[in-house]
Amino acid sequence: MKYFNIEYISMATGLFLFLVGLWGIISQKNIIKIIISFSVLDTSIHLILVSIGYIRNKTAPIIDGVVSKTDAATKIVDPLPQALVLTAIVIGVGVTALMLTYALRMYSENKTLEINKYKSLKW
Amino acid sequence: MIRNSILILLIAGMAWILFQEFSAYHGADKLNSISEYYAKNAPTETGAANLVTAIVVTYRGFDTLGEVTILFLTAAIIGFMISTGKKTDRKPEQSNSELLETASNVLLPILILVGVYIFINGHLTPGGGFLGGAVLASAIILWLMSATGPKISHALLEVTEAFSGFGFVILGVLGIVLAGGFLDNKILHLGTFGTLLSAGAIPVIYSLIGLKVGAELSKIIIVLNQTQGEEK
Amino acid sequence: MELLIKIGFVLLGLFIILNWGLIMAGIIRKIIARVSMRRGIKIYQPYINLIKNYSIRSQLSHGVMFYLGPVFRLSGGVGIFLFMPLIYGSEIWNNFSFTGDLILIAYFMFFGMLGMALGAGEGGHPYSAIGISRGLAQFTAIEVPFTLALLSLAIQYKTLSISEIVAMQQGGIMHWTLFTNPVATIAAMLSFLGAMGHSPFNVVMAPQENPIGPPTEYHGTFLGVLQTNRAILHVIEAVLYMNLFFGGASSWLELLVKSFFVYFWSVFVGMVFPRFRVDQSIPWMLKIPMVLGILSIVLLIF
Amino acid sequence: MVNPVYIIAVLLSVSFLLGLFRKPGSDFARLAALITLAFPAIVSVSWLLQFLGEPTSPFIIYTAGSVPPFSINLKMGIEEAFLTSAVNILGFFGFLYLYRTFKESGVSAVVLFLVLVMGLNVVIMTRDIFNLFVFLEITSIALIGLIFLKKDINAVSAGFKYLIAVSVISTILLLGIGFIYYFAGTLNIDDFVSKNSGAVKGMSTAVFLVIIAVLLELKPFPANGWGLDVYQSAHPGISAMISAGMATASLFVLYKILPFGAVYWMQIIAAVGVITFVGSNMLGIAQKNANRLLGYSSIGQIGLMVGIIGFSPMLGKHLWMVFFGLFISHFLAKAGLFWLSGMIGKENIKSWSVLRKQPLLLIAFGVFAFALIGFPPFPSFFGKWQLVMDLAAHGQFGWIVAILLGSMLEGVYLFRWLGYAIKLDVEADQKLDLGIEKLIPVGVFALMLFGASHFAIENVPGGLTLNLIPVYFILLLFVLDFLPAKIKNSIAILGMAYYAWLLYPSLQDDTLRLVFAGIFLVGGVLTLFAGYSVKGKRAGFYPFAIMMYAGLIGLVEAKNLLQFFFAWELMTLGSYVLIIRGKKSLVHAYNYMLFSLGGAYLIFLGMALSVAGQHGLSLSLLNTTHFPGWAYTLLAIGFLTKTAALGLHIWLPGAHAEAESDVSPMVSGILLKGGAFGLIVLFLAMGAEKAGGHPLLYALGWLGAITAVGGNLMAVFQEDAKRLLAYSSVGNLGYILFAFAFMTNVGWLTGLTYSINHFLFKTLLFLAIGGVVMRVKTHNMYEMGGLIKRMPWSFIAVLIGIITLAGIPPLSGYAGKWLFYNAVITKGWYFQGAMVFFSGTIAFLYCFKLIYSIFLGQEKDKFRKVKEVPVWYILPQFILIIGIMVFSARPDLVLKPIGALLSQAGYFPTDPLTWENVTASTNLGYWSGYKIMLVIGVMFVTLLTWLLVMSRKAQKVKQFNIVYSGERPFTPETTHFSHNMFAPYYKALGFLTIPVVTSFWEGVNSTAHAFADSFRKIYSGNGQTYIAHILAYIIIVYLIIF
Repeated sequence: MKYFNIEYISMATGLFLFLVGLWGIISQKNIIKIIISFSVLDTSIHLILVSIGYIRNKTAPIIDGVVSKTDAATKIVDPLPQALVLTAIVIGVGVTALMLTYALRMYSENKTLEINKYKSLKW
Repeated sequence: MIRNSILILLIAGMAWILFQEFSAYHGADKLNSISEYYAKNAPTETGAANLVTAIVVTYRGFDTLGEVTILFLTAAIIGFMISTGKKTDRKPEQSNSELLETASNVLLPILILVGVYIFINGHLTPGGGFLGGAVLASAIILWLMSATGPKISHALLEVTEAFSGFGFVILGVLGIVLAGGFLDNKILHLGTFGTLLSAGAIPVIYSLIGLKVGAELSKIIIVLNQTQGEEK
Repeated sequence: MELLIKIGFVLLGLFIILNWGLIMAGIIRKIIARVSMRRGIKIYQPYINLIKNYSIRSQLSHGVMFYLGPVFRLSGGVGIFLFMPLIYGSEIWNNFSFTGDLILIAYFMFFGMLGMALGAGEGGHPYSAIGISRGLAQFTAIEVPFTLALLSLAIQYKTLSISEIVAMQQGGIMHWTLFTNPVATIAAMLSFLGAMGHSPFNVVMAPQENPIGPPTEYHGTFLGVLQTNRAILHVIEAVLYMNLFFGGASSWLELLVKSFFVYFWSVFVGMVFPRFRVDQSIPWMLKIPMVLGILSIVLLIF
Repeated sequence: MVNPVYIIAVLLSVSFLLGLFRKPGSDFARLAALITLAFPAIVSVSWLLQFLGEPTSPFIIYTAGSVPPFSINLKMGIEEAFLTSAVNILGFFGFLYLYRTFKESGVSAVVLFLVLVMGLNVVIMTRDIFNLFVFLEITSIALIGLIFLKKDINAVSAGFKYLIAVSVISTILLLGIGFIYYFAGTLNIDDFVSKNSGAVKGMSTAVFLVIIAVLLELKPFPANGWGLDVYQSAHPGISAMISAGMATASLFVLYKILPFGAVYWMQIIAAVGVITFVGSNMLGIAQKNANRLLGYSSIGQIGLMVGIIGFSPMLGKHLWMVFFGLFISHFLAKAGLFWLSGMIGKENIKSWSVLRKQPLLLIAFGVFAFALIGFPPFPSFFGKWQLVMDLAAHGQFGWIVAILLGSMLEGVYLFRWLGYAIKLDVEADQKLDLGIEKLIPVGVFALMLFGASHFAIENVPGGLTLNLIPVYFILLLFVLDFLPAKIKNSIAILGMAYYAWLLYPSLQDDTLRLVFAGIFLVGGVLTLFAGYSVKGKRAGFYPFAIMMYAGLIGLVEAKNLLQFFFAWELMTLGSYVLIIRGKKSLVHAYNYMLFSLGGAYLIFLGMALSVAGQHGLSLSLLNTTHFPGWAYTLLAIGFLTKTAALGLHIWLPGAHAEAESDVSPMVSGILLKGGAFGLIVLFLAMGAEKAGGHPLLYALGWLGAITAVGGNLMAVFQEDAKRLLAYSSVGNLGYILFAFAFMTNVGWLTGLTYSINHFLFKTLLFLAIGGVVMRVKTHNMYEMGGLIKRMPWSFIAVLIGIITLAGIPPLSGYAGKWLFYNAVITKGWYFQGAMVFFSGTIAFLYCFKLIYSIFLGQEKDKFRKVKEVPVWYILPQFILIIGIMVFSARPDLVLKPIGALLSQAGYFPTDPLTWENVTASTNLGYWSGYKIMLVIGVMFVTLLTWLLVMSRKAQKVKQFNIVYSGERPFTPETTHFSHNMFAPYYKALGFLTIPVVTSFWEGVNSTAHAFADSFRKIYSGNGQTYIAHILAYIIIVYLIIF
């Protein structure tokens, strides 16, 4: 039953988390909760990327005792997605921090975190 | 009620789209052409044992420059937005527990040491500039929480921040001048594979990145920390 | 040289027409009086009026346009006369009709009206303006059936030249448009009623304005000029209809007789029917006569 | 050449280092940043120049000493060079614009701005899809930071909504990128395209995710509320960066990743773009807030460019020309407009009237607005032109209609806005923020538009055939606008005279065109004479007057469709500005513009239809078109908007009546002939004789007749002298339309005679009445009266005018009537003919009302002192009178050659009209203008002398010396019978003048606004709703594609 292989599980989880994140973003009224949902969304992407890079029973892409320069090609998982994830994580951190800051400002202005209280601009 | 059902509908729709991907997904059993190229040539080309590092710092170094910039931006924006609040030099509301005080005194140097170790060895072992930087930042947090010892000098942070970033760019430019292109690490000698002083400019760049990340994160923390007590 | 002769004959013709106009006016007035059980004026009364007016000393002018008004008016009348062929087949009695055709006459009628309107306008009397506005308003409607009739003739005879139209009606009474194209004729004769300004279309000169309208602003010589014009105009319009619908005239006698009866038709109707208000006369004109006009064309096309 | 990577290096390192100068308001940081921003601009421009110089292969920037696809690489081709130049120039001036703002905000904002520009550069240049993602994030984040330049809660909340939306979008983008890597095994765009494996199912979905994400970055309608909020609340300087800079980058991203998708994606993208264009502009018409309106407009324009990218397979090698045309206009104009709104600092569009304090800024506003709509000579005109032509070539008429509809809607709000700025009075408390650092960017961008125009003209097919001499003359007049009016007037007159002299040889033997050229140029000079009586500068009058005449004469000269449409739009533009100069002209000029715009687009569509499936642009294509029915109908309706046929006439009366005294004759006597000439071109194209029985012509004939009656009837009931003349123009144009619709030799002679006459007498009348109105300061005829004593010359002019108008012999009006009858009878359109005759008699009523109420009747006390109108009005009038006299006496001079031309040139072979010397005769009848005149003249003189003899000593009497049944009137007012003169006539026929048409158009207008107002409620202002919109949009598009 291939679907019990680790990569399927992680991929499925990633996609599921993606939906969870989206759901949170569009359903939660509280801005902080929205931000949390966003980081769930973000994480789900990381998970997906990693599982994209995974190759069945291969090891980390580092040349050391286990993996030698010569047979690296046959022994390691795909290093590129990992590099991407690294970048993605940092970006996610930045964006989340930014959102929190905005939330902070909005709260200090209107003393509320209900997203639907901020509808002064419309139409 | 109607609203919720609509939202559920939307999520269902997205689920359908994602399911297309999942149904098309079938793991992988061998490297694709590009990663195979990395596996074969990266060690020799860059001299880095950690292929991820090799990719992050050289092949996709441009992305890395970008993400450093993003951290920098975030820090700048947060500073920009929060600094409009009043500058409170934080006074601890209540004096911290004995435990924290002593523990931090012990831990701080070690944390810093670990952080530096991580990013200096980024090209050999797992980890690298970002992890190292994060560890440094955590050290700063500890420092902030336990108000012992000298205060953190903003000037130092900013100088580090500025010059680490600047240095990164300069190294990149040197790549054009001395070697094969922007952010080429062969501006320094590749050295013997697997030793600390190898992989050309990678350790240097990664250290700069580490410092930069550490500085940015701590700056964010410090600034956010200033707002503490405002909201009460 | 022959131009001088021509002019000589034209003036002679004008003189005849003028006198006939005056006499006819007298006769008509007499008839009207008798119909309404009055003794009426003498036949030659119009001559007396004319002479009297021309010989009145005192003359008042309200300004240049006022002064020019009668000139325009008379030019209108005389002009139509000049462009009108009188006697069929005679080179000398068709005046200057070579310069233009039916359309010319149809449009030259406006000339006199305009001049009169402007002159009376400068007179500054509000009732003059009222009279004019009514006259013009009514005129627009009156012209419609007439035009339709003209078009119908043009279709029938393939020409707009009066002389040719007359020529085509020669050879027996049955060739008259009256019989070849009766519908158009009726339409035209109905609009003729309006054109002559007798009841029921004489609200323009209706009594309550009449004693203080243009004819009283214009007195003396001016009035004389206007009367001269009226005498000429009535006859010449009758001649126009005669030419178009009643086979024209091959001799002066025929002309006099026919024009009399054509003119009399309007008087006759006028005696019988009461007066229209403008807002009644216009719709009326745009009902029966116009429909007849259209009908006449339709009949010719299909 | 400097390696473009230095742009990034420099910008980044400077922004890193600037972190050291934290002290708020440190001038050094700002100055350094400004200088730094000059560097990328110079570099990219130098690259652009090199590529323009000689087309070399693009320059690839490798990183990490390795080659793609293993390492990231950037590309600097001509497209990149152009776009980066645009972005960097915008960066420099945008920074300059914000220079003072940055003083308060401190150095962080400066840094953000530098990074923003850097990011945009990379986004444009990079060829790696993940790198693309990273730097898109950078630009978005930098922008979000900059939104905070305005610290109010609106900006903050808008920023948050934006942030959430962008994050969701970029997450989806990242998801797509991940799977693309999974399926294709590469991240490099070129590599991917080379080994495109779109066949795989998951692959196409992945590509879909990427493309939809990029599309969403471009704010497609209706999933774009978050964008609107930011446009509205952010600092205008930043909105400019978003609208111009960010859009530029994102558009190019779309262009780059497009080859991923299969071909049928193009349709989808085109649809997304065009729907956005139409929808956004639709909602825009109900918008009153300046910045938000600009937001709507930006989104619309960007949508149009997305559409263009979607159409790229059809555009082929024209793609870049079209894109350039529309892009550069949007880029420059929108940035400029946002900057302007920043200087005004008020939200409501009505407060833009403050621009009048600074005429140069007003001109800039005008330039931007016209460039956005796509008027010549701006690039967007040529872009739209080529776009529509190419779409037509592929039979995509539905898209063309949609695009034109969108442009029309855009015109609705832009011209309302421009009108407000020009006409509304300035609010007292309001002031403009005129920093030099703000003026420079606006000015530079306005000027750059003209440079861009030049570039566009050179590149559009057929652009080089355009005759630009008049355009340069117009520009010259703009430059000389500081001179006093009299000098400019002389320059204008000399210029036109000289041009006429240049033109004459080329038209010598084409009498048909010669006549109209004469009407336009001679008429132009004559009407300009009146301008000498104006004191002061009369700023901004002459360029537009000349523009109108240039357009008109361009119509005559036009050999191909582009020239024709170019001239047409030029004419519209010029006349619009002339009309709006009138005191009460705001709404009338607006109506005029809307109808003209609609008409122009119908013409445009008609041209597109006629070109479709043929090569070239020559006018003769109209003749051989594959869709005659549609093309002819559309063109005809288009031209009828200018000739104000009944149903399309409601703009005319106001526009002509409220215009300045010497403008009315221009727009009435002369401008209307532009439409008439358009009809001529059309009818000739329809193939003369063989089109005789064309149903369209039959319909037009009836329309002409009805218009004649309607127009004249409405004129009768006017109390406003100029309105009366305006309505009479409607009627007269009805005649002309009717006559040309005959499509017979005589018919056309009639039409031309009418045209010439209408030019002569309507110019004459409008000059005379305009002069009178100028003296008595009222339009109401019943307030005047008895002016003949004060203004005898004007009286004579009007008298001659109305005699000609009424077609009374001996004047030339009669020539028209006579020809008309021959035409009617030969053609057999009796009933229409009778109607037109009826309208002729109606004309008689208002002729009398006009001259009587003004010049005759009772003189009013307040006007006893008025002087005769200035000689500069009288002079052209009498030149015109001479013209009338000559034309009346010797019509053969004009009509003979034209008749000959019509028959010989093969338009109408049979020429029933024969001339022996001056007597014209058909087989129906004959007429000899010269002799008639002679007879009448002699007779008139004789009778006059006779009367003079009879009454030698007529004595002048006082005004009130009239018989009044024993009483004398006390005031002239009570004695002047003028007001509501034709009341009984109204009782009889007034029911024909109920304004159904007006109410119809008002209905259309209010419906559109109501719709827009209700539909825009979807932008609830709730950030989550916007996210929901985005998701729904993704799903719907997905379902459409798969």
